[in-house]
Amino acid sequence: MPPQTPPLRQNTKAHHLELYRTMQRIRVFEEIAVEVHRAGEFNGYLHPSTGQEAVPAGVCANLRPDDRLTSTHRGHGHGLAKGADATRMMAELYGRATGACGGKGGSMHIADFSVGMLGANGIVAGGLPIAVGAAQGLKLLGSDAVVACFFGDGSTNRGPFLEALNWASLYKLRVVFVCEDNGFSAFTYSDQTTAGNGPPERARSLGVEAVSVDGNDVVAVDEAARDVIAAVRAECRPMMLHARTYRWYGHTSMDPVAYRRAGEMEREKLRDPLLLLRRRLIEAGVSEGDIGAIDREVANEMAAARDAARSAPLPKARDAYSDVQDLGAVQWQS
Amino acid sequence: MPPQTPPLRQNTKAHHLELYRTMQRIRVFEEIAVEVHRAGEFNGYLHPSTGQEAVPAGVCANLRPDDRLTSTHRGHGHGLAKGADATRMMAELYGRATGACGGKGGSMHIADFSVGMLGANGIVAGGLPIAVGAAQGLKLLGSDAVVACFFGDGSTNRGPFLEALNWASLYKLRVVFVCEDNGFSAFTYSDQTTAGNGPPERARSLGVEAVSVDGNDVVAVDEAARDVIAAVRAECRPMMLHARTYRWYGHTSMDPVAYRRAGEMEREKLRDPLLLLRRRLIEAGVSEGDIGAIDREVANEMAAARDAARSAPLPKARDAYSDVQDLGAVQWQS
Amino acid sequence: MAVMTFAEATRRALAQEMRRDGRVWVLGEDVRFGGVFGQYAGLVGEFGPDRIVDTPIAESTIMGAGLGAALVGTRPVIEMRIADFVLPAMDELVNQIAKVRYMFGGQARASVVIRMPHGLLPGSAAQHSQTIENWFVNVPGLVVAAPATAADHAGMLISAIRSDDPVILFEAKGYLKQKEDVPDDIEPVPFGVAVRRREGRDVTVVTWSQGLKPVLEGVDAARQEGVDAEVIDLRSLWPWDVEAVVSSVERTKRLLVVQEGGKVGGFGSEIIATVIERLGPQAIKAVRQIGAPRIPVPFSKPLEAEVTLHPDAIKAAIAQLAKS
Amino acid sequence: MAVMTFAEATRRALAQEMRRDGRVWVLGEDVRFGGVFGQYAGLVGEFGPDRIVDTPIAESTIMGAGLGAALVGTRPVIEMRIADFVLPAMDELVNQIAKVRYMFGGQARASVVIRMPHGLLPGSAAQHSQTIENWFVNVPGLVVAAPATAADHAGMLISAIRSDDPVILFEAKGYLKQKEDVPDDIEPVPFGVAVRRREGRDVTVVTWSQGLKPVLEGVDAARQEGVDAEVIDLRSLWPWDVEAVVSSVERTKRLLVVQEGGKVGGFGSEIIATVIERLGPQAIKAVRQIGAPRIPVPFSKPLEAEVTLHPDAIKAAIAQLAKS
Ligand SMILES: Cc1ncc(C[n+]2csc(CCOP(=O)(O)OP(=O)(O)O)c2C)c(N)n1
Ligand SMILES: Cc1ncc(C[n+]2csc(CCOP(=O)(O)OP(=O)(O)O)c2C)c(N)n1
Ligand SMILES: [Mg+2]
Ligand SMILES: [Mg+2]
Repeated sequence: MPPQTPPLRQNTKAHHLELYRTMQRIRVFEEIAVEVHRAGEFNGYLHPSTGQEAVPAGVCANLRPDDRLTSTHRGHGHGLAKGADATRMMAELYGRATGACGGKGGSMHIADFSVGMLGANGIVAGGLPIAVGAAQGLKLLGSDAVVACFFGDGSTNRGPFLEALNWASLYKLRVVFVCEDNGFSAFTYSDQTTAGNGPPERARSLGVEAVSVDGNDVVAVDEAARDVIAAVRAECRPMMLHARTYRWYGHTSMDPVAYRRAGEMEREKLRDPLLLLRRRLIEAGVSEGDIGAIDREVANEMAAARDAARSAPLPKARDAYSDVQDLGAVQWQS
Repeated sequence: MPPQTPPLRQNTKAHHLELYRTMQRIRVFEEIAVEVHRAGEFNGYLHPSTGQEAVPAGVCANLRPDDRLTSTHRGHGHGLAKGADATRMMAELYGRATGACGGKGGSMHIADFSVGMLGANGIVAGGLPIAVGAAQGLKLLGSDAVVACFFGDGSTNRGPFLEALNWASLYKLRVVFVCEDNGFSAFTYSDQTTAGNGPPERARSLGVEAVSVDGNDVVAVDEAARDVIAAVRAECRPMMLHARTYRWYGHTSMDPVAYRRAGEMEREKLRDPLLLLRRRLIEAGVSEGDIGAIDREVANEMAAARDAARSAPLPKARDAYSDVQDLGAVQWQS
Repeated sequence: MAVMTFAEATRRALAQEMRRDGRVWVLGEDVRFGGVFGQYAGLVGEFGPDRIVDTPIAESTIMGAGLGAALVGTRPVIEMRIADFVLPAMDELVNQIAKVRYMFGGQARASVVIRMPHGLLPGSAAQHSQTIENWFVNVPGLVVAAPATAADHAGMLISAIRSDDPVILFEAKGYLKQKEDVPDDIEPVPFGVAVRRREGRDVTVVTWSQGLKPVLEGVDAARQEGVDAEVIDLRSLWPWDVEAVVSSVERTKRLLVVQEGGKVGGFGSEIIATVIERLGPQAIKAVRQIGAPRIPVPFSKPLEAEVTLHPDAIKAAIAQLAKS
Repeated sequence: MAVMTFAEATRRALAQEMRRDGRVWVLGEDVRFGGVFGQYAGLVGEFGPDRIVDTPIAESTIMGAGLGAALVGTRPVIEMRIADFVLPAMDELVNQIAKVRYMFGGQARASVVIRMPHGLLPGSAAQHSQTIENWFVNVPGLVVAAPATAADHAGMLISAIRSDDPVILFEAKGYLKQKEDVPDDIEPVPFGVAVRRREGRDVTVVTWSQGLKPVLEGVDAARQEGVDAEVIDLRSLWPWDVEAVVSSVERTKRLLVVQEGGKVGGFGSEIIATVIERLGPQAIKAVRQIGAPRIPVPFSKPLEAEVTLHPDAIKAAIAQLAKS
């Protein structure tokens, strides 16, 4: 065990089962979403994070309810792990009036401000400047809340990455920059478009300490995140948590990943974060039955979310005109 | 002497006198420009590079005529050192028809494509993406020409810095990123807005090797640039040359620099690049008379440039309508 | 003539130009993969990775590097993926590309093509659906094209590549995977020349890009009811064919502008203002404009319908104009 | 009443609001120094460096961080230095700030003020002189103000800070160091309410921002020659006071729009199109628009004069309109 490993939680097993539940919830939510999306139950873009569940699960287990989170286009896991309601999220994918955004956003713009989830983002690296500003605002207000800023490896090639890390470092802001390094930038391998030695070195060059972790090992992510978030909160400074992981589906649910390197998926399946944790739990003496119980609960929860979304009402045409702006809003005409 | 110092030039003395001449030309050009600008002979912004002359002089001494250069808002030195005609440059400051840009650009947009000077830029960091694209184009065309990309320390906080360095590194482009680190970002000390350990470390994190040099010592700049440019050209890869220097005037010619730290200017005057080289030349046996002869020639050249600019014709109103675009150009109506 | 998708038509046009001129090359995200609409499918095989260049996700530098490469004499085709992603590249496009020739007194030419699929593609929501052509019409130095047919997409891409001016090519995102007839030899299509898609004497309907299909439907329906509307497909917005519009309105005395993008601050207002200034208000009987209301593009279908052009509404507007 | 520069008037307004509400703060380059026009002079002394925040040169993040800070309940004033520098921040402004409330179904408010000094300041050339208000009028979610007097600059800054909507405040760059009367107690100035700066019955002249001074000169000169023009200073472009303009044109039957920025694709066309649609062409006798030709702003004086508003030309246009 590396020396920086924190003392075990009071009830490690229960905690790990919670991590398992979070990951399983993300997994099943997205499997259902992909299935119904492919079946044409709703349209738009759907970016599944299947295979990457350990990162949001491990990080968000260490966030307080008043901590904030900024997300990406691949944001279902971030929302669920931060505590957003699956039913309202699924309804949003379906564009329902009961959706988290009343149907105005869809998958790519899911947000749940009630749990500090400040929104998915259709713009790569779009969340980085927002995250540092949120942390700056919180600091000004005297809060010690942390902002977890999730972003992909591909987004480290956009300018806002540099600007935001420099910013957080300069003003000593409580931001955890969580790099979900899944190896892909849409339909291209990130190593074909990225120079240098990776995100941690970029972070350090901007004065941001960086920690790397196996992003498929939720226990490792959890423990690293615990340290990182504690340091960020106590020392009031940003840090990066760099998590190597892998994207199972294509860039979108419709992408057959014809460009995937041979043998890669097979290898990666063996490193399924759920598989790894399940094995560990069993080794630690958790029964198949306890795990199966969680699986069943999650299956029921997500099936219910889907059914609720299916039967929920669509918004009315007039709703298109609300929440644009107060001054100068155009009115709905039937 | 550090081990990487290259063998002396065939005629070091003559070469150093040429460096002296280049620096003196920049110095006198800008002193005149500041004087006549303050006297109201033309308007607009004027950003003098006085105190920083060693960087363009030392770098451009190692560029071929077909090498290209991108510049900044503080670009007089870059133009002169790359071989642009002082008379046409001065006329541009005056907005004359005979100016390098026919009066359309002024100081902030001086360019001389005939010597590979691809333009000053009113946008901080604006030149970086252009430089890497120019290098990519040259590579595609089969040329081994190098692009010298000048930029200030303040611009390393803008996103294009990261994007362009990643880009050059990725495609193995012949770009020398010349960071003119004068300590200021307009009216603010750069250290107040910049985190991390400086531009070289940022460069390295993007796979770009970086060399630091005393930017007030033109001989050091010249020798470092010789190595760097040779490596860039031969090995077809980007490098950074980071030159520490100091800005004597304010951000613009009108800025009294009320914010300057006490004692700083006095200390820096002792590190005047012209003073340093003059001392070195004298130590090497060059006579005061030889140096004085250069000073007189330069004084005459620049006074003549000013006089020519003063008496040159202004453009005609109709000229405002040329060089906008071929298709859909609006026509001049008297 | 052959039937093919819009994307395929532009792919052929591009390949043709790349064969003709070795200085032409492409830079953008995922272009080796074939581009998000298949516009580049297979081109890397023929032209190699130095001319079909996969870039980092770095729109500012995609745009700015395109300019730099043009300044040394190559002819870059800059792929923006969708128009919304030009927002991080506005400095490079507006402050640099549009102005270098002018600022430098004619020394530089920014001979680039900027491909921007734009407009509605169902379910794409607020950040992936924007139609912002009029901003670029407002920017001196730029040519702005917005074709509506597959043949025009291909032909205008050729003209854009050959043009020494920077050309923005707004491609109709919703049409790129649809099929139409395209000539076997793709000819350059000029900028600033509109096409009359229907003749008529009662009302002049002006549109472009994704306005065309709903307009034709609406106009044909109106014709059934005895109103003959003339349809002018502008094809390019700068330069635009003022004469074609003015001479039609002179005859019909009634003008309807139909655009998919937002009506407020859109190019439709530019057309109306120009025609009014040219002909004088008294020469015209009635003017109307149809365009999206001033709301972001929402995700959910019944909401999205509010920013979608409906042939019925167009037909109704034609009928109403014809009566006034 | 006291006489002071525009910059000083806004400085006082801002200080007043910062005293009133501890959540209001400023971020931008060189603001501790006092800002490039002195709009922030001395404020760091009163409010400290955590509320008058000097930022890196990083417009994208200045804009985006302002949004983030608003999302957690502070009220940032985002200083862009000059409008041209918003170009690197367009994504954060248009894709994020303008849309968060809508995309997230009302959960978020982007209560920010974006200060953008714009327009001509002699000798500033192509990249430091742009007037691009109409782009933002085109963007749902944004309020766009463009005042012309010192009192309106100050009063609208107060309204902008208090507004829950994101407000773009285009400040008249060329006026910021000029002096005018400003009330001792600066009151909020509402958006969407125009002011009649001259009464007249022959021609309606609509303008805003740096259009106002040359318009008043031209109108006063026309009055000497017997033509009475009414001058409407819009003050804000979205919302804008359609009723004020329409009711004036209903009376005068003649409309002249004067804007400093480019006429092609500018807000002037929006005004004309709106009035024509509202009143019908037949209710109007003549319409004209004055604005800059579609060329970048050049440096040299005789060239710059071509994009500058001249009172003589305005007077001549008024006289011509009155005759038609
Ligand atoms: C500014 C911008 N450019 C391009 C895109 C298109 N796009 C969406 S996701 C994506 C890949 C992002 O890669 P990464 O950041 O690694 O996230 P991942 O998809 O791997 O989770 C791209 C190119 C976009 N949404 N925004
Ligand atoms: C994008 C952008 N932001 C702000 C400015 C205003 N500005 C001009 S020069 C400058 C300082 C640049 O500092 P640095 O890059 O170090 O160059 P230096 O002036 O020191 O030579 C600033 C902020 C600008 N021109 N462009
Ligand atoms: Mg990725
Ligand atoms: Mg500097």
